[in-house]
Amino acid sequence: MKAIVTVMLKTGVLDPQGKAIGQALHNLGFAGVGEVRAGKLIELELAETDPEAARAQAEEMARRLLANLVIESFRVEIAPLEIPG
Amino acid sequence: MKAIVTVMLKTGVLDPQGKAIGQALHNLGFAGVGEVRAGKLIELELAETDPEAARAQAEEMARRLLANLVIESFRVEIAPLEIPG
Amino acid sequence: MKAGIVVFPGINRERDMAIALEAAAGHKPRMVWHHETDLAGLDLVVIPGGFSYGDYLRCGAMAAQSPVMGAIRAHAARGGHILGVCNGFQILTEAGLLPGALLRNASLRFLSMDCWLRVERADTDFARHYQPGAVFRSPMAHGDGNYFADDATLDRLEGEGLVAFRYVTQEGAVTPEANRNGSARNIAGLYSPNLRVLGLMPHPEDLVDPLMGGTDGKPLFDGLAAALAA
Amino acid sequence: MARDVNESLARVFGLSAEEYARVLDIMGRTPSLTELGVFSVMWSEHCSYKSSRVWLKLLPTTAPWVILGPGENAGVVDIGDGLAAIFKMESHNHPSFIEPYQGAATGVGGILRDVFTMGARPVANLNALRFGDPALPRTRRTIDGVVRGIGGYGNCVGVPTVGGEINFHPSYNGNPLVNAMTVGIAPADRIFLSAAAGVGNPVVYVGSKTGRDGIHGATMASAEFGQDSEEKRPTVQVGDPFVEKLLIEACLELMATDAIVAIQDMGAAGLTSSSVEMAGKGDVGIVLDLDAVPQRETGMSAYEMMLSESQERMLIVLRPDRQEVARAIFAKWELDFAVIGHLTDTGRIVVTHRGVVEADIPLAPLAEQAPLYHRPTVDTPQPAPLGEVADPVGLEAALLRLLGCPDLCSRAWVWDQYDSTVGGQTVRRPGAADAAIVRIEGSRRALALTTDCTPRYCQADPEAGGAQAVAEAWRNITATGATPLAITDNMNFGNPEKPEIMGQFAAAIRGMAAACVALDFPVVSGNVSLYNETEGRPILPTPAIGGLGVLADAAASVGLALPRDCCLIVIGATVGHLGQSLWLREVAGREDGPPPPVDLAAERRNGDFVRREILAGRVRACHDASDGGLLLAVVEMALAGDVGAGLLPAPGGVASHAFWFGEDQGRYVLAVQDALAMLQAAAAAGVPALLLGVSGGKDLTLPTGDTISLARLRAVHEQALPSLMGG
Ligand SMILES: Nc1ncnc2c1ncn2[C@@H]1O[C@H](COP(=O)(O)OP(=O)(O)O)[C@@H](O)[C@H]1O
Ligand SMILES: [Mg+2]
Repeated sequence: MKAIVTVMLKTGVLDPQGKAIGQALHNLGFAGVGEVRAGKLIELELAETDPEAARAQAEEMARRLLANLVIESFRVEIAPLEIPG
Repeated sequence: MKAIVTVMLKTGVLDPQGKAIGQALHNLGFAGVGEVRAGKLIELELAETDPEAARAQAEEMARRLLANLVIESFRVEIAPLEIPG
Repeated sequence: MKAGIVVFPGINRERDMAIALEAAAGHKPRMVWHHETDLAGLDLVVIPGGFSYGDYLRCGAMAAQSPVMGAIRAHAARGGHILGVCNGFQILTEAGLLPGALLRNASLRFLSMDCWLRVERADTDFARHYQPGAVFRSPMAHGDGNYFADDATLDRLEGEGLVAFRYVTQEGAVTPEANRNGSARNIAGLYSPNLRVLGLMPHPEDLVDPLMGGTDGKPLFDGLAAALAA
Repeated sequence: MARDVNESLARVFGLSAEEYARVLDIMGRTPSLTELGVFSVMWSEHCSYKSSRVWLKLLPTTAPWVILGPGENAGVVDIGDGLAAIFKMESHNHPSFIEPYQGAATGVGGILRDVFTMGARPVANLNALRFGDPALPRTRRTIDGVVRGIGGYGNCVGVPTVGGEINFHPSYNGNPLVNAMTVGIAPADRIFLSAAAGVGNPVVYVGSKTGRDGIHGATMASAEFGQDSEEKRPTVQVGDPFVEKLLIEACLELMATDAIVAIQDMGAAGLTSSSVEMAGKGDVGIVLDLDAVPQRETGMSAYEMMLSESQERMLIVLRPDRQEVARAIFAKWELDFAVIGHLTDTGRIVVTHRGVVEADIPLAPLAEQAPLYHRPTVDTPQPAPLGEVADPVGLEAALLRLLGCPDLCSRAWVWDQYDSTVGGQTVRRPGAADAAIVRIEGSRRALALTTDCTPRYCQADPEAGGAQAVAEAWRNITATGATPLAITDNMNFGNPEKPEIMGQFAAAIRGMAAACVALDFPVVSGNVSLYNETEGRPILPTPAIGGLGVLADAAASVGLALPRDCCLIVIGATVGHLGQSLWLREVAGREDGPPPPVDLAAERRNGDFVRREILAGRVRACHDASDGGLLLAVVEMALAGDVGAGLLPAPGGVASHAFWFGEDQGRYVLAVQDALAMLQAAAAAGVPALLLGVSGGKDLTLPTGDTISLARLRAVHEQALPSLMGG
């Protein structure tokens, strides 16, 4: 399976990147941009073929390595491996 | 609307971060992890209420600032703004 | 030589650069605020190192979009000289004034140390005070100095002789060990096709005084001053 | 947030029953939640120094060159040419355990603000770090995060990180120490202070917006870690070095005008401590309107805003007629600027929010009746003498083991991640000399900077250890040729409510004070971090010292790189003291005995002699002999210069291993061309000196005749830390 782990700063935690991007978009003349938040996305190819087992595995990876739970939260999505081409 | 811009390195561009994550997962004892790719995710709150217009705007932002098309590709998803709570 | 140093918010090596330029030219360079749009009268525009806009998102990405860039493009178009060092190099690639991109160092760590650079050609206004093939020492300090371009671009750069400097051993050999950040083909610096725009990652401006451990970087500034002497 | 304020809530806030009773007494009523918050942070150990103050008074703080001692945001010394050096060290221990990257990064940011708030451009950062057992994965994660955080912040703000120190010991497993030091330069006659003045003057907030970051950080920094430390996590603050850089430039630009009456950074306890301290020091009152505070989050309460520790913020009292000048400067740097209050003549702090008075506290009793404890002390028992310790392995094996041990191996892996050259004034970078040398831009003058402490000595004998830490800082500055001027300190200890810990603290202060007096090396600033314990187990007592010296001419300094064709001479007496030495721990597997005694008169005599010889141009390289003893000092010099050395046998009367690995104090290894002249000069000055060997070649030849190539030594020395950290 393919697991996509999205890691974002918890709400309330200062996001200097998001702030700076918002400011830059504003300077570029884009109007109507509210809050901007920056996060990470990690795509994993997993040998595991059962979606639920794959999700459990990816969540465990997120908890142990991919996300810093002190300041970040994460979300896992599971998708079938695409055939490259 | 809310726009979620996902920015990934193009295939063929070396992704040392993805590689390092893969190695670290392996060291932590996770088996069956194939390729790992690391990317960025930018969430934007847009005043624009029309989904297609919002998408066009976010794509323009991605082309001009959020992604460097020499090395990166991007994808835009549009979702309704959640009511906070 | 009338030099201007562009100051974006977050730039932090503008003072180092001013000292090196003043020593070479005999007078202080002009400091150019990022909102300025008129660079008339400048021979050389320098984009120094630092963390413009915090290097958030991508190094140099936000600076490359700022108002002064229009003037810098115009300066390039009229054949003016441009030197981009470190963040300046990143900004030049983000702005499309030099090809390729600077990725995260292969080690994923900030690298602050001296490196050795080989002068790939000495017939330019930047390198004229070095011997061709000379090896000189330079401090470097960056997290994203891993030069990337696709093979076709790299072949073209090599073919057109646009590689300015390469990371080498002290003896001048192009090896993986000498290439700490993982740059494609050990590229440390690049010229534009007209040889008037130079981007490089290391900091020759921090090695222009024997007290700081050497003067290996000084010929670059002296050469420029000689070439651009009014 | 509608919580009843009572004694049990006060306890949750870290106030004791007596302290809460005193609050009731001062207020004459039950305080509001916001008021309770103000009292709890102002009376926390971190802000009030309630356990340490009585002892800190013993430290000497004056000298003709001291412009300002402790009491302001940082200490100020005169460095000549009309310039002042402003410097301080501060801990961020607890936050760095919870979130190593952000904890260390915001530690750097905080100490930078303490320095530039006084009008100085920061020119150098240093960091003194203590970690647990490096074999533990948790320790390695902490090291990695802390080093990245220090680099991430310092590199981005463009202040070179030029030095520091790192020790390892299992006592730091659950409580690493991250002590950050900043040094800045300002015109001596333009120092900015924090005492507010001028009733009616506007109080202005600048920098970043306020969020719910680190609420109750100051009390957390004063709390012992227990099982529940994981739950204290949401108080983590995130730093924004980009904004800090803008803030530095904007503040310095404003300081070039005459707009500022008083200025103070918002550090621990944010808006509370900055406003209370500014008004309190100036004997005025202050009114704050929280609706005007720039806010990052919605719906923040008065309590949250007053206690938020959001980073990169400053509070300024302005001349009213200069408000628009100031506003324009902060607009140019794209920073928030808001008038949030004004000074009054009431002697009270009054905080309003949404039309409600949320706090109204008399300032004088808040400061004057702050708790002050004379906590009981118990002296650390004198360690038993060590006696003879036989050499189990021989010189060569011991050398290789020591050279690669965590406490002695090369720190290049660390400093390679720190930008040490930005600014273009770094004359001697990390690893190049005993103290970093940073020239003052546009001048020949330079500063010499170091941090030092040997916690295992302090554990065995806190008084000797306190003296040793000061002496080593003085020695490291001296070894470059610079004149030591003053120190900042960072007292990291366990729970002060335990008499043994308070005894360590008191003894360390006594030792430091004696050394400061003997060496003319006063304390001008400092910081205390207590409750460094995990589940009741304290850290080694760690009074970290940050030293500053000055060189009239940067070109006169020497480094430690050994040149070829020199003689190696040790200055200072070698009796072969092995108690508490690294040889004893790493080779003999013991951690006992007394630490080496510190003879302050000899220290002074030896150092003054060495400095004089360096400035006379008769010394090619110099390195103090400290951790690991003489042989380590010689090998570090050889590796730095890439030049070998041949060593003579130890003189009679001292066992070879004790001679080469003993850690006697007050010693320097010099590389000189004329050995005879140096030995004679030393004799004339009444200073012990001994020829150790000669330099040259690419090998180290031990007195036993064994030869080890520099390449082999280098591999052991330089690969240890990277391989520990996994590349
Ligand atoms: N955390 C650190 N950051 C930067 N430099 C460091 C750090 N730790 C050690 N260093 C540098 O490594 C060198 C050796 O440190 P140390 O062994 O403590 O020296 P000494 O024993 O002479 O005081 C010094 O130049 C010191 O500044
Ligand atoms: Mg030291």
